[in-house]
Amino acid sequence: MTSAEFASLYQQIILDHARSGEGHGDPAGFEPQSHQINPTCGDEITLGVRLDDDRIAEVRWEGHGCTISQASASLLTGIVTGSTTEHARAVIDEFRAVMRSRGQLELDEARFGDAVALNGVSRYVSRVKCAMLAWTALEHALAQSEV
Amino acid sequence: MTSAEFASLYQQIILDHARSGEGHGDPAGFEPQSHQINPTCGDEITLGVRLDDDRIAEVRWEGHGCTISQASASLLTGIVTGSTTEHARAVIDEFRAVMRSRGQLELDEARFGDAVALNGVSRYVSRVKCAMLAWTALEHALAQSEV
Amino acid sequence: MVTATTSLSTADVAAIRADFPVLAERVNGQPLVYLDSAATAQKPLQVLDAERDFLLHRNAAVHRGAHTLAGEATEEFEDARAVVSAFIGADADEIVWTSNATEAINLVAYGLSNALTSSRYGRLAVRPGDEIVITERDHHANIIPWQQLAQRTGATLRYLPVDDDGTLRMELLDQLVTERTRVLAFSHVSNVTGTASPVAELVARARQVGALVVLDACQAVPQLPFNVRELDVDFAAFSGHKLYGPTGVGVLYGRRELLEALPPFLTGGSMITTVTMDAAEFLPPPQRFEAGTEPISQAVGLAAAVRYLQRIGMDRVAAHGRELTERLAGGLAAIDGVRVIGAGERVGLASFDVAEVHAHDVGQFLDDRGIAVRVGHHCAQPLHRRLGLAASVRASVAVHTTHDEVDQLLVAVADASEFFRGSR
Amino acid sequence: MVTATTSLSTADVAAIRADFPVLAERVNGQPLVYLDSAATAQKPLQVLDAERDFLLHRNAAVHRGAHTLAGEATEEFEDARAVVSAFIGADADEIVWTSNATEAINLVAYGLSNALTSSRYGRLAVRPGDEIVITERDHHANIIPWQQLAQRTGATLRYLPVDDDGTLRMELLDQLVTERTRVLAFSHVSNVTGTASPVAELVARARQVGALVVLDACQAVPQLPFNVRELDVDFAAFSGHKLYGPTGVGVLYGRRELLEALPPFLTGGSMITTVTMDAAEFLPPPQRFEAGTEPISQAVGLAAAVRYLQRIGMDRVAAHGRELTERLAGGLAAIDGVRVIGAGERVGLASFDVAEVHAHDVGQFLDDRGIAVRVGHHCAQPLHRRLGLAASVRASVAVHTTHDEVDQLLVAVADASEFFRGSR
Ligand SMILES: Cc1ncc(COP(=O)(O)O)c(C=O)c1O
Ligand SMILES: Cc1ncc(COP(=O)(O)O)c(C=O)c1O
Repeated sequence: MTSAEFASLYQQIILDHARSGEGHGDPAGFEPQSHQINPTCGDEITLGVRLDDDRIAEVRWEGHGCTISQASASLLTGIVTGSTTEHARAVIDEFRAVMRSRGQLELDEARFGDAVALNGVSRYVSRVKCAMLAWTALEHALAQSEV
Repeated sequence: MTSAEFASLYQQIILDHARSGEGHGDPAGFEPQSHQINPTCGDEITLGVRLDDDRIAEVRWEGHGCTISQASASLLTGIVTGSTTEHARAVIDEFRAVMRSRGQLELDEARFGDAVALNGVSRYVSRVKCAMLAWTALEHALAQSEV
Repeated sequence: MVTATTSLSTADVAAIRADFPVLAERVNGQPLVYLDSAATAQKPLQVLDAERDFLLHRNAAVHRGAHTLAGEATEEFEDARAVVSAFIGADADEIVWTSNATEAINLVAYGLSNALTSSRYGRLAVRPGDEIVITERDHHANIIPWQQLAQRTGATLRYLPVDDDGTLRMELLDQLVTERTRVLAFSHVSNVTGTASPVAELVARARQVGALVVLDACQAVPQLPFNVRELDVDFAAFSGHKLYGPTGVGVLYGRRELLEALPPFLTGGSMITTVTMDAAEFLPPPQRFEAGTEPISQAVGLAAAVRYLQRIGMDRVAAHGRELTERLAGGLAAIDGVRVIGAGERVGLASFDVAEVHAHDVGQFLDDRGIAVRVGHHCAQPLHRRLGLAASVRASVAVHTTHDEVDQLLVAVADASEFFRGSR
Repeated sequence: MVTATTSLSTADVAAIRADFPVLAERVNGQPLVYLDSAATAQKPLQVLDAERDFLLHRNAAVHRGAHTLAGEATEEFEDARAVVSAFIGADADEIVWTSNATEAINLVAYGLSNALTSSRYGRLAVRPGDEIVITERDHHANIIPWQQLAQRTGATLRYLPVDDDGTLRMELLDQLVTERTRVLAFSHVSNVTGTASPVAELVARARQVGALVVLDACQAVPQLPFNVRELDVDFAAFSGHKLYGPTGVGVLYGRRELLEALPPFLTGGSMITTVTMDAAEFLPPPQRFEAGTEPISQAVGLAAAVRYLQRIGMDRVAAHGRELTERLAGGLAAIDGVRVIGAGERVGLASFDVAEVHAHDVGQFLDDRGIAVRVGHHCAQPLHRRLGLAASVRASVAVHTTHDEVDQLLVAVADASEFFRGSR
């Protein structure tokens, strides 16, 4: 009863990640932190990072949002935990480029793993912000630690 | 080289009145007075009345404006001088009704005399304000004397 | 004696639908079911044609030119004002064209602070110690302009709270609206609950204390016979684009003596009598409030939309809306896990929450079936927060909506709930 | 090396005219000669078609909805922003949609006083003792908003005077624009004289003293290649309807860091992040300045107008305009009793006075021959007063204007002079 596009947007892996929520929890004490809002729907995330030199030792976030935004936060956590902040920034840029490509670009499986399940989002302009929410929060958090 | 409509708007009698300007002169000392502006073109008139009980003994006006507005002031002066203020008010109302009628109504020759030459104006929406300028000034002046 | 108003028949609606060609198109392979008219309405061909015809044959600057086209354009533009003002029971010089309802409300709010610095228009000035009262269920367009007015003037902003189902707590009215209240602003029909405010009671209290009544009529005018004299409000605002007309045009109604007492807001050409380098003298309303070149063809388009509704008859439009909204709200309430927001009769729309499923996900599921609804906070964050929600789903009906479309929505919502909750 | 730009050939103009069907119509039995584009331009079919196509197939509320139509509408709307901003050399997030140029200038003027009551946006606030400088030949839209700003804030308004032919008295610039000057606002091309201001000199002086430059670009953008970075202005305003686009839409360009520092003007939906009953947090520019439902289809129409001009090429548009305006101004000056206002090269228009004949009468005479010109003070009373005139006649050219049309005007003006002066 649902179309192929819908099925590709809401793949099982997305539904699973939205439920399991890797990194989900109170980020109190995590520094740097960032709070982001999606102004259209009021969805929010507070995401904190524990750094170990230039490495992201741990990511913790909480908030509320749709399946896409929750799954995206969970997938992000898996991807960047343990990586250098420099790598994380590159990954965020790449993710944004793909999301904004209106279906023209695809995420690289080597770098994004399961998160390639988010590829379908880029065809839904109004959902790009949902997928970007956690990534923008991480970007802002890391920007604070730069100084 | 000009159309019949144009010729009816700019009849010789209008051109003559615009030049002769019955009542034209400095209204200093005339009370009541009113100053009116046509905001589109900046045309102005200051019109004063000398009353003799409830009769309009004399009308005096000055200002600058197009042929239609100048001729209209001149024709107005001829019509209302010597009449009662009540009659003048009725004549103003009638004149306005005709001017705003978009060519549907005509001025009554018995009451308006030569001013029937202004009939053509009502077909030119943007010129109605020109023709009305002096009449509005007289209306405002008379309204002041009512109190 | 009240006679039951006939609604629109199936044949009527079918004929109306032919005026909205987009309704015959497909979205995601499914016929479009447009249930988002409360956000913006689709425009009938009559509106598109009127605007195009104007632009093809009579386009010119209005109130400024002396040439033939300018005269014709001015006439048609002012005819539009006459049509739209008559539609709401106002005189032609009591409506001001704005760009939308938001700007209309801002015009009043800025006018009340501009009155402070203008000796000629001091009467309406809002000052420190004065109070402005709004409601907790207002649209942001009827909240933030008043917050800003309070900030500019030192006045205090208060609000009438709602109870757990979004109903105004009228028992608090007398205590909130007092002699200090200068403005009482509220929406006629809530764009979230779809329920109407008790306008008569609110107006009566405002009259007792001498407060101005500003009515946000955005959701009422497209759905109900609407008359500013019967409602006895001081100002009313609505948008063209929700009334089957173009974007870029809105309407502020103002009672004549109040528009006369209000200082200008936007300033520039076409609203003055005399300008020197030091000062300007302003025209009477409505021109005083219409600075610069107007939304000319948009006003013409809006008048065509109003004529379109008048041909159908607002009584029948309202009856049709009532039927559909009852079916909609009743049907939603009957779906397991669905909470319909608000209580009482709804006008043209219903918003709801599906337990454990985010509004965005529901919306996406519906979109996959060609059903367009609105998801989010609908520019009413305070109300959503009060109701314990971040976002909701809103379905709204229009003259072209069929019973069958409502039923399609109901089935799809049940399926969406099943899909997302089943997968948990 | 400067290569001479080719202008439009007779064949080019003939092809362009086919896009403007009104030009084939008759007025008072004569073919329409539309020389009033500086008031409002006629719109090519490409613009009407783009707007209608959007409304028929993709109409929806933008930035709000999650359904397919809303997504498509948002994309097209934001594409329009990209097209129009690129056209003036700005980034997409540096232009704000307004309802017209007048509102764009008001937005800046109100922003500068709103900054006073907003702790977060205090940097740009205009205060007592500050000065605002405009020019004596500005349009009311670039005079009255600044008078009002001065009135709201206690700042002082000064102006750069013109000499007897309407030229800015640049020798007074340094003395008028000082360390106290916060804003220097002026028109790029005068809508009365048609002459351009020495923008580079004015901007240089503003930079020396740290004043903001606000450019009224209404008459420049339709006639000249226009680039905000090359001009190095802080803000620029223009209207869609003079650029062959719809009414109801205008553009404010603002340098990114200034838009970021400017507090909101109109407030309401779609410009916030968080709203409580007490306070609101605002989105970054341009959304912060776009409250409520945008002029959506109008922005789409304006983008189509810009694409239309880009296909012709602004260099050629400018060359064509230059040719015609030279012929126009030269021809008028050669008519006995005609005084052409202003001195120097004119851009797109010329205004004139016929000795002893009122502008309204000249306009009516021309209209009788199907020639549409503007008569009056053209929203520039101070300049007219300075030049000893109450009103003047203005003829303006467009991409569709022919040399022959200019010649028809010249003959008709000579005949009008003869008709009215002969009768004296
Ligand atoms: C130089 C100039 N500035 C401002 C304006 C105002 O434009 P609008 O009426 O479209 O706001 C105009 C046109 O009327 C103009 O020519
Ligand atoms: C109740 C209500 N008020 C105000 C508005 C604002 O209307 P607009 O965005 O057209 O200014 C809306 C619609 O968004 C509304 O539903």
